[in-house]
Amino acid sequence: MLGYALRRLVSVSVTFFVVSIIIFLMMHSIPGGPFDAGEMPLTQEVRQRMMAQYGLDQPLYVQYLNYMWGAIRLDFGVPFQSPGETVAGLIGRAWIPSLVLGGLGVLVGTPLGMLLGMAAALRRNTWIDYLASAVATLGLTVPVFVTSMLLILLFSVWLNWLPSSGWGEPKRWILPIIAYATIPLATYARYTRAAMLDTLSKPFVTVLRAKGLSERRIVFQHVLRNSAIPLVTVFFPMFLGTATGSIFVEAIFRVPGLGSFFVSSIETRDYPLEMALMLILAILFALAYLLSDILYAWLNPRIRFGGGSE
Amino acid sequence: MLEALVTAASKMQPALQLCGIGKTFVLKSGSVLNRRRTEVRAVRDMNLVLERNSIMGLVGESGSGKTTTGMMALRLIEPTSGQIRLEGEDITEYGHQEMKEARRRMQVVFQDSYSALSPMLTLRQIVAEPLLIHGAGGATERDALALEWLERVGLHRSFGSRYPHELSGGQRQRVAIARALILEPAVLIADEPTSALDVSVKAQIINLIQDLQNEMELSVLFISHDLSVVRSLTDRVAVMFNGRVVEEADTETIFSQARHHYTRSLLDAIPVMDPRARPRRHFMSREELEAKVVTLRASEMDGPARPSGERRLVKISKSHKVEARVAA
Amino acid sequence: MSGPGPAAAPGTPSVQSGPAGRAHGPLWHAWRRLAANRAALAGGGAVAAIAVLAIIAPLIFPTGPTDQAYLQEALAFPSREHPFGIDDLGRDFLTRTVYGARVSLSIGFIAAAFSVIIGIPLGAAAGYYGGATDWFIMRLIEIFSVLPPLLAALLLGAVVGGGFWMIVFIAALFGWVQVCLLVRAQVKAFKSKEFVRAAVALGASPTYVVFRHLIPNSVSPIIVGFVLAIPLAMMLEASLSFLGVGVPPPTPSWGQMISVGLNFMYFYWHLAVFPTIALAATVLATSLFGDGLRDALDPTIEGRRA
Amino acid sequence: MTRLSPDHLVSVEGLHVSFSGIQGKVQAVRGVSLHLDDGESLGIVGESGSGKSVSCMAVLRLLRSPPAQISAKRLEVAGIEITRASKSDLSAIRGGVASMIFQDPMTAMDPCYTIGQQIVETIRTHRGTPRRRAREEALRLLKKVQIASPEAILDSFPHQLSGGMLQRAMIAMALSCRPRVLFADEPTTALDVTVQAQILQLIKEIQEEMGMGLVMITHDLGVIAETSDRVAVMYGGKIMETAPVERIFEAPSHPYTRALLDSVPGQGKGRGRLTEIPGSAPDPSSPPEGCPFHPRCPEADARCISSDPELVKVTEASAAACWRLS
Repeated sequence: MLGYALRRLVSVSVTFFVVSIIIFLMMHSIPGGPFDAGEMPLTQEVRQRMMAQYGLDQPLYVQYLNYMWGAIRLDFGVPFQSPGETVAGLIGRAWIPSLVLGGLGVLVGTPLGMLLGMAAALRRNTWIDYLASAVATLGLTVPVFVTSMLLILLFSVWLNWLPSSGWGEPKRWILPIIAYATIPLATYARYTRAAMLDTLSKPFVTVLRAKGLSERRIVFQHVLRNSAIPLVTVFFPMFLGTATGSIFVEAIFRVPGLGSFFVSSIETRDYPLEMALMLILAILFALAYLLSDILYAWLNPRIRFGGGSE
Repeated sequence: MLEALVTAASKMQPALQLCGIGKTFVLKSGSVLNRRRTEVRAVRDMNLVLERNSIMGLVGESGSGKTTTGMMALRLIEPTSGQIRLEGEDITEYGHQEMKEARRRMQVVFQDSYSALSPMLTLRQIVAEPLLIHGAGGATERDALALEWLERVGLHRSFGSRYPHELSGGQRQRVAIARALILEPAVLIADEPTSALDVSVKAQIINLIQDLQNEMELSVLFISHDLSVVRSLTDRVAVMFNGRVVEEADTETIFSQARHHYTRSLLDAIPVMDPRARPRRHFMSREELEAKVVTLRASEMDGPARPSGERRLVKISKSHKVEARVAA
Repeated sequence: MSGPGPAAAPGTPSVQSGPAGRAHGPLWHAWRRLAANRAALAGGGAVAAIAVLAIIAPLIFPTGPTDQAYLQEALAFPSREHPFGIDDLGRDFLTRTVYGARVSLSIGFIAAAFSVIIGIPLGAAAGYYGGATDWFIMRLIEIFSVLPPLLAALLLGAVVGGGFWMIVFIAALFGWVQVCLLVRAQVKAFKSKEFVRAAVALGASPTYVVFRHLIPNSVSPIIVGFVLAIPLAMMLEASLSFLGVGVPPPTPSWGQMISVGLNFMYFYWHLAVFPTIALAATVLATSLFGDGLRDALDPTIEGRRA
Repeated sequence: MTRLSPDHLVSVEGLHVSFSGIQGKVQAVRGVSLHLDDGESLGIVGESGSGKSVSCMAVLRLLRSPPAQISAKRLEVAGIEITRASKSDLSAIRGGVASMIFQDPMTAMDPCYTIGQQIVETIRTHRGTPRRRAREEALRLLKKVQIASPEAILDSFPHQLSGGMLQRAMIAMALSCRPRVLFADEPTTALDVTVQAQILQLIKEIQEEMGMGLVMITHDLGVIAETSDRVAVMYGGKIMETAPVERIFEAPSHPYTRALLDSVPGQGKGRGRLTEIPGSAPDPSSPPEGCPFHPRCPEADARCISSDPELVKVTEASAAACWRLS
């Protein structure tokens, strides 16, 4: 187990290393740096001093190494749009609304999606199956900003039931949470249905029936357990996928979270912040895949215990 | 003149010879989480001679190495040691172009007729494929020959425009046979071609192979675990056990005078087609069978004997070999 | 499947069948299954209708999408003359919405085509050669999976400054992964099939095997990969345009129109509603068609075991 | 469980099973009648698509419906009408009165649980035995099916065992509640020759020892010869002939039975052509008019083509469906 985890860790680290270089180079090729002539009327001398102060006059690889060395100590520099604090400080402040809303969205969406998927698989070709398919297709194909828009139009503009924006009282959280929840809901409805149908078609299910087990026991004890293995592996990447959606949800619902800072950092060419956010997300994605792989191996007796005659 | 002599000489050679052939696979065993690499000797130091115009059975259970042997003869699996001789010619080290020429003379039919035919091609295209690969004839000639072969294996010409999924298992196996034989090879390697078929269809395919073998003077290596089929079809049988040949003889000799314990256990396991004679059997595990070594006295052997403590394949008559230890 | 056959005379194999019915290839059967799937047909029909509408748009609308012909009536609500109303800059909103389909669909199709062009050779190489080639391509894919596509696209959009072709490029850059994985899996599965081994046993070269057997048998994942890449590219375009780094105005793009509509939403709802519905409907229709195609082409449903 | 005293342990009358799919309706079983008594061993022999497995699955109502549609005049196990049985009756019968073992043991066990857990689960479902006692019982069963190191096997996962070993474990599981009848659906087809012989002998020994009814479904006449008292020969979804096993092998009445026996390879000495049955099995979505075997039958005449023969008594204990016999 440990050996496998270590091997995956090395592989993921290599990937992350490459990704960090890509991100770094991408940031550096953005036209119009913060101290460009067009942006700020600075003299040559001042600009040079500024560049030196931020270490921008050194060779690229030195800049990269300096940056990564800082990043390890959570020192991502100072954000241009808010020079009074550090990038780490800003992120530390902004991630709370994102996590609360996104986390609640996942917490609501995932079990609902699983239930819907299960119902669809067990009642194949009935209205609930069609409903699940419709929800899954809609949730996975309609962009989250469209969903958000429709929610606002319906509940705030026309029905006037709920506030459409802001952060603070929990009443304002409801719409963003629903918007977030659509992705896990749709993802889990689709995956659960597929995994359950796959398991239900296996010969061993017929054997379980032939043994006289009740249908409920077959579903909860056996089918669910077998289907859960692929489902668990979807969770972490999906969770982060939901986080990416925060760009839109936070922009539309005007929540002061990471997503809205990301958007504003692009608009203001705030690369310390952009760079930090990209790096953090990339490492989280890498860890999510790593965790998924290890969990998959651990849950699957075929892999955990190996052996076998063939 | 010399060339003619050489050709004549090569015609005297057996159709296919496997000389001391062996295969070691490196297996990753244990779980993914704590891998061990083990070497498995699937086939070890194996000698086999397939005479011209004959059918030889290669018999054994799963894991005995019989399929690996067949695939090595075709060089679809590269042997780790030994030589493959096709009509006397050592093809073991042939490069792609030489091997392509050699492949005209040796063909294969597999067990699973479904995966043996590309679902995207019509039967005519499938049967004509060997001609296409070897650039034989124009498109119309290829088509005509393919249709001719479809008829020859017992399918109506109209099947030419059909697709594999529209056929039954037996019909698909006929197509696979037509494809294998359209280049008129000297050697056919048949890897369990009847084991997935129903009884009544099995008989059809066995008869078809026999008929074509007679007509074309083919040499067939017939790999099977089904001794009843082997008895109806082959002239000679080699029995494989744990990666090596433990007994080899003419088919009827195997059925009437088997010496090796494993051969006997195989024969004993054939269901008896008489309900009044239900035998009570005694079974031995693989380990027990491996431990039971036939011991022969020097006088029981064919030709001069040198006693040895080790077991090896020894001749006990002109055409019967068995793995045994020779006592002084 | 076979009719009566004469009893076999010894020495001649029995003829298996009399006249055969019409032969149908696997793609014909897939088409039959697709035709039986109402959701997929509706999706396909809707996409086709939207595409036709987008193509003939100049013929049916009196004004162009960027003509500020109705400045006096700016922000007017839907009416009989202007079914979708007028936007903030005095342009007929129905005209703009229909023209938006041009951007969305053309980016969707072109990006999907590029995804397939990149994905097929890489997937085929990874599946066929395996080993180091496969390892390398899989690491490449891992890199793309670790990079959050939307954020990376957003950054890239910022780097290169948006524009039609840039969005196509970005969408293809992230779209090929899916096609590559599908083709890789198919090639890998078929590489060890016995018909491929039979071809090798006949002396076929790797090129022959790839072009005669592996690529034709990968038609299904290629088609599916193509069709499912379309909505992804359309979503990406809309997202980028929504955030202002996509297709630059005044060219009408749904994402951009939604973004503008957001500002007027409380008073002039039509500016947000119509592009939102247009985008949702188009993406949904394409996805339904793609899902239906995937089910129809799925080889596991085919009558494999006779 | 004691309701009516049944005439037979299992009785099936006029069973029809069809499947509806995109390709149309497929009639897998067309009017099958069978019965089995305690301690009796019935062999059902037929080629693939003959409806033999489907018939047995229908008896325990194991076919998902839809797509399967089942109708029968009578379908009883231990006096309980299966088509109308309640959920609790059905689960008491399945695994309790009637057990089943399947062709491929590799896919017949849940890969997520150990062998022991799966046997214990069966015992506890039917008898509510405490867990520890059930485990002891499982151990005893594994010994009974001649597994060498039962303690280790008990804690193994299915993928860690060989096919033969797993099939033994399946048999142990099937026997765990001392069923009165065991349905064995091609239990040895996926196994090696020597393992097949061992498993068959094991099933036979246990059946005799426990006085259990046995339904052996197979395409292999050799298996029938070794295990069955009475035989039903199926073709095209119908029973062609039913007779005591000796009569099937010594004096078969139906042309299909005769042809099937003749085409078994390895009976004569040495190489030679086999007697083959021309053509191929009927397509169940469009079975031929009349006798299903007539297109391949050497003795077929006009009557066989136009109408379907009923099973008629040939002797006291045997019957066949052939116009030649009436």
